[in-house]
Amino acid sequence: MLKVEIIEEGQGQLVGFRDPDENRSWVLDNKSRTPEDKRMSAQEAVSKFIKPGDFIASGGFGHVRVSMAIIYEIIRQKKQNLIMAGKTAVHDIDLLVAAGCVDKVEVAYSFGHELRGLSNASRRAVQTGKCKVVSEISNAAYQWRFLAGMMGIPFIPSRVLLGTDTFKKSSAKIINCPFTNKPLTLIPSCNPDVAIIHVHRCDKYGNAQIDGALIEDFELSHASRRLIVTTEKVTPHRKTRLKPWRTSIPFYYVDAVVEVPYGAHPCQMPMEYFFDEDHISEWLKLSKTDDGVKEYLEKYVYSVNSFDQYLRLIGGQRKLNRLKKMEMTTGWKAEVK
Amino acid sequence: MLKVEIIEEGQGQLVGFRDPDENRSWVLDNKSRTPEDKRMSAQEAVSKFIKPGDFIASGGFGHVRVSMAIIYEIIRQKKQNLIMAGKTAVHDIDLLVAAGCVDKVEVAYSFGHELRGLSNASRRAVQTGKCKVVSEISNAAYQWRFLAGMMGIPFIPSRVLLGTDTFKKSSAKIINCPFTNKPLTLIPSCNPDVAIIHVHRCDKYGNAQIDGALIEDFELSHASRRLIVTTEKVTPHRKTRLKPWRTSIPFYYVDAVVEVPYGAHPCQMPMEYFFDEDHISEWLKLSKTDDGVKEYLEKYVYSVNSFDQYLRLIGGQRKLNRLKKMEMTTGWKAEVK
Amino acid sequence: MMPKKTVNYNQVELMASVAAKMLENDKSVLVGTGLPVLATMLAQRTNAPNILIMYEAGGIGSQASVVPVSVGESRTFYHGIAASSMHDVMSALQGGFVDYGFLGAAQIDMYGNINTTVIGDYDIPKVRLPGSGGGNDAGSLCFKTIILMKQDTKRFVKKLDFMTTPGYLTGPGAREKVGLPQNTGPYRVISQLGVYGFDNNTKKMMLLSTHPNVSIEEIKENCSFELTIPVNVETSKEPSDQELKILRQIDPMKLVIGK
Amino acid sequence: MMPKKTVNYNQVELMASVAAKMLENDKSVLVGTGLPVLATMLAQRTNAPNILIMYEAGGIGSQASVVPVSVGESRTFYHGIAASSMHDVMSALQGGFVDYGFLGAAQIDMYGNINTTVIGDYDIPKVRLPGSGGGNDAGSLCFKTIILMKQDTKRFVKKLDFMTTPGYLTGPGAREKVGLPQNTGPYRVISQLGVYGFDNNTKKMMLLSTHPNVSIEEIKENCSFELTIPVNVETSKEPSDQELKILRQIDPMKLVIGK
Repeated sequence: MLKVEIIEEGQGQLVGFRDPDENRSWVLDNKSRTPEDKRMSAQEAVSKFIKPGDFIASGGFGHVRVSMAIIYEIIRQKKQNLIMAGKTAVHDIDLLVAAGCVDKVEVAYSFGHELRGLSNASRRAVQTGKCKVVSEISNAAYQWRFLAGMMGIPFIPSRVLLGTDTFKKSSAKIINCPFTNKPLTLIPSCNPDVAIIHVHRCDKYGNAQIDGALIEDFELSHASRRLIVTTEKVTPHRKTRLKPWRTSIPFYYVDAVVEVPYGAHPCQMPMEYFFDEDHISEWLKLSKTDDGVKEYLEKYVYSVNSFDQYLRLIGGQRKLNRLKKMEMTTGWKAEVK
Repeated sequence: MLKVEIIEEGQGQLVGFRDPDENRSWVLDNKSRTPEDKRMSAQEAVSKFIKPGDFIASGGFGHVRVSMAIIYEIIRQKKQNLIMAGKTAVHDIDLLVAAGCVDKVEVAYSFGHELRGLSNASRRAVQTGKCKVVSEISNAAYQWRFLAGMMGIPFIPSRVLLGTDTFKKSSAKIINCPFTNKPLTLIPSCNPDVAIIHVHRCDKYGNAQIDGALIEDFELSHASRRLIVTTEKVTPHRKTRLKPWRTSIPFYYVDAVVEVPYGAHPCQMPMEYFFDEDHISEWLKLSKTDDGVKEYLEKYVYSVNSFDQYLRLIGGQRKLNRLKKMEMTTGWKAEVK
Repeated sequence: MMPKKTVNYNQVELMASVAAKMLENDKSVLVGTGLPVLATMLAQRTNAPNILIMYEAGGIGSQASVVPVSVGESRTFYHGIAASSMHDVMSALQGGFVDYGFLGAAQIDMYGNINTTVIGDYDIPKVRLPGSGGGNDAGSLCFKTIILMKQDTKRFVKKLDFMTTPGYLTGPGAREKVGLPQNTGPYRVISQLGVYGFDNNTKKMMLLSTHPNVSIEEIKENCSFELTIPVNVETSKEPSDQELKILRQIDPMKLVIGK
Repeated sequence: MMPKKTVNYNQVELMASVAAKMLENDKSVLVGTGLPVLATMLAQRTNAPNILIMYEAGGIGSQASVVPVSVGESRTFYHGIAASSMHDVMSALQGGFVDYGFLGAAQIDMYGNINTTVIGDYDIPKVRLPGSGGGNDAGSLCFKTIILMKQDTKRFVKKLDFMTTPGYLTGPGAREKVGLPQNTGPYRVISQLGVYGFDNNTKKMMLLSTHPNVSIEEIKENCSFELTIPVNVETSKEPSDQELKILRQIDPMKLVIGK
C-alpha cells in the first residue's frame, strides 16, 4: 500500500474553517427549514447577523453585483475586527478596511480596483500594519474553499498554489495523492460566519434568482452560516415556484431578505445598471488621504440614514436612469432579458 | 505535524479513472475548441465514438431524460464488452446487459426499475455470471466521481460509504483527514470514455440547454472524454447565444449532436412527454425469459433502421401526443414553460 | 401478514400513515419513490404542511398533487423551491441540512444496518438487488433515518448477506469511530407488523408499538435476532378516514398503494 | 520607454498587437481585464476569429463589441456561449480545456516566475499589491501562459520579493516535481521593449524579438538577470493601421489604451 505523507503545510492562518461535524451541528441548531417572512431593513439585518470578529464574505466579483447597501450599513454601524474574504474583493473591502471595520484579510485579490488602479486606502492600511493579511490564496482556490464548505467536507484537492510563496502563506497542505502518488494541494473548506449577496430577485422567504454568471455565489451562499440577501426587488413566492430551476439560492440558506433597488451602486448589476465611474473615481481620489476617507464616509455613510438617502446624494433617479441606460446600450439590450 | 495514513482500501475495480495529467493531455489532443457543425445521425455517432470495451455513462436518472435513441443504436450495432456506469441506470442498462452489449457494471443503482420492480433480464445476467459487477458505490459518490473528473483532480473527499461492505467492494480509499484527523472517504475521479445525454435543445455546435433539474449531467458532460448529445430539437446558434446562462453544456465538451424528437422514449422527458408505461410493461414482461428478450430486441431494435421507425412501432404520433398530454396534465401545465 | 379483522386499509396505507406521523413540521426530508413519498406527501397534507421535501436528483420543495413515479421526474420539482442537481442535494445532505431520510431494505440486522445489494453469496448471488442507490448516502448523512420494509425472519436477520448502508454498525460509538457524521443513524423501523426504535444505550432495535391486531408473539416470530421489548408497548394508530382519503388522492393510480 | 521615432501607436497598442498575433485560431484563452482582453478581442477580429474567450468569473465566448471593464461584468458573457461560474471555468482550466492564459506582473525572474503580491518585506510591505487573483491558477494550469508587463531593472529581477505564480520555478523538471500539470508554463513575455520566450533546455528567459526601434542594449539595460540572447533576434511587427482602427473601436473610451 502506498504511503501518504504531508509534504508541506502552508503557514497562513486558517480562517473560516470548521470541522464538518461542528458545522453540521451548528446548521442543525441554527438554520431553519421553515419558510418564514425574512424581509427586514439593511439596518436590522446587519445588527442582527454581523458580530464583531466575524469572518465575512461578499458575493459578486470585483465591482460587479456587490451588496453595497450592506457594506455601507456595516460601516454605519461601526462593526469592528471583522475578518474578510479577499475573494476578488475590491470596492467593498477597500471601504471596509478604510472605515476600520475589517482588520484581517485572507487575500486572493484585494487592495486593487482592477483596471482603475490600486486601492489607496486599504493598501495604506496594510502598509502601515493597521490591517493584517493573515493568509494568501488564489481565486480558484478560494471558491473551492466555499465548494468544500457547501459540501460539508474538510477540503478539496487541487493543482494550484504548488511551488510558490502563495502556498507558503496559505492555509493549504500538500500531500502525495493516494491514487496517483503525485503532489496535490488540499484546500481547506470555508464556512464564513456571514455572506452578503445581492441578487436580481428574491421572494420574502429568500428564494433568490441571479441573472447572468453566478460567479461563486452558488457555492458561497450554500456554505455560509448566515446569509444576508439583498435584492433589486422582492417577487411573489408563487412566482418563484413557477420556474424552480431559476432559483440558485433556496430559502433555507437565507437569513435576511433586504429589498434595496440599486443596492449594488456604484458597482454594476448585470443587465440592470452600469458602474458609476464618477462615484468610484470620487472615492479613489478622496481615499488618497486619511482626511479624504473621512470626508467620503461622513458625506455618503455617516450622515445618511438609509441607502435611499445615499442614492439621492449620488445623483438620484436621474443618475440611476443614466446608469440603467448605459448598461443596456453598452452591452445588453432590453430584448435579451 | 499530523501523520496521514491510508486506513483502508476498497477492493472494487477502479474503472473510468484517469491520472489527471494523462486526461489533460488527452483533452488537449482530442477535444476541439472549434465551433464545428457536429450534427450527425445516431448511427454515425455510435459507430464513430463508441468502441468495444469502452466505459460508458448515460445521462438523466432512472427512467428520466435518458438518451434511449443511442441506447437502441448501441444494441443495433452490437457493440460489445462495454463497461457501464450503474448510476441509477434502469431501463438503459437493463436493455444493454440483456442485449449482451454491457458485461461489466459499477453499481450505485442498477438491475431495478424503481417502483416498477426488479429488472428481469440484467438481474439474470448477473446471477448467471454473464454480467459482472466490478465495484459498488452510492449515488452521491458516483456523481462526485464525475465532479472530480470534471475538475481535473484525482478524488473528492466525502463522508459516505464508511463502515460498510459497499465501501469494501468500492474503489475508494479511507484516510485520516489532514485537517480534522477523522476518517474520510476519498472517492476516485471518473472520466468516462463516452457519455450519452438527452437534452431539450441544442445548437449545431453542441451548446445544450436542459429544462428542470440537471441531475448529474452538468458534471458528467464536463467529465466525459466523448459526449454524444441527443436533442429534442436543434435550435439556431444565435438563439442559444441570447441566454448564455441557460447553456449547461457548452459546445467544446460535445462531440456529436443528434436531433431525435422523443429520443428519450419510453422514458420521461420533463415537461415534454410522460413515461410510456405500456412499453415499459411490455419489456418487463417479455424480459422474464431469454426468448422474450430476443423477441423484444428483434421487434423494436434489430428489425428497425431508425428511431423514427421504432416510434411508429410503439404507437406513432398518436401515442406520442397522448404522452405529451399526460406530462402536461399530471404535473406541468403548458403555461409554466 | 395482514391484520386479522377486516379493516378499510391495507399494509401500505397503514405504514404510510404511521410514517407520516413521525415527520415533524418545519423539517427537511430526503425522499425516495414509493412508500416514502406517499408518507411524506400525506404528512405535507396533515401534520407537517411545511415539510421540505428533497429528492436526490435535484427536485426540492415539490408541490405535486400526485406521487412522482421516479425520483428524477418532473413532479419532483413541480412548483418547487428548486430544480437543481444531485450534487446540490447531496451536498445539503452532507452539510447537515437534511433532518429525515427514508430507506427501504431487503434485510436489516439488530443495529439497523441494512442490505439492498445482494441475497446469498456476493460473487454468485441468489438475488442481485439494485445496490445502494442513494441509500448509503441517506443512511450515512441524514440526522434521522426511517426504514420502511417488510418483516419476516429472512428480512430481520442475525447477519446481513451484505451491509449496504450503515445503521449503528456494531453498536454505541461505532458510527463516529469509522468517521460517519455525529448524531446520525437509524431512528425508526416501520414494518407491516410494528414500529421499532433503537435503545439509546445499546443501539439495539427495540419494539415501540405493534400495529393494530398484531401480537408481540407475531413480532417475535417474524424476527431472527433478539429484539429488545420494553414493558410498555403501544399500539400504532390506525389511519383515519381522512388520511385514507388523502392517500388515495395522491396515489390515484394506486401505483404505491397497490390494487 | 517609448520607441524613438514618431509612430502612430502607443506602447499598449503595440503590446496588444504583438500579443494578438500569438493567439492561434480555434484555441481557448483565459483572459483578464485590461491589455489581455484588448489583445484577445483584437485577435478575435483578425487572426483568430474562433478564439474561445473565457473569463474566470464564468463568462465564456463573449461577443461583446467593447472591452469589459471587469472580469465579472455582463459584457464577459454578452451573446456568449455560457454564463456560468468560477467553479466551471476553473474546472475547465484544471481539466485541460484552456490553451492560453494571460498574466500581468510587477516582477518577473529569469524562469518566468512572477510576483503580484508584495514589493519589499512581506510583513511590512513597501507596496502591497492585489495578490494572486486568478494569476496563480492561470500560471499553474494553462498550457501556455503569456505574461504582459512593463520592463525595467526593478521588474525583471534576479530574485522576486514574493513568488505569487509559478513560472518554471528553478528550471527544467521543477514544475512537474512539485506536482504542477505536465506541459504547462510560461510561453512568452511581452514588454514594451521586446518579446521573450524560454529556452527549451534551460527554461531560462530568452529574447525572441525587439520592438521597432529598440536595441538589444536597451533590452539588456532594462533587465537585472542574465538574459539568453540568441544570434538571430527578430524585430516585432508594428501594429497595422487596420489593427489600430480595431483597437480604438473596441476600446472607444481608451480605458486600456490610455489617453
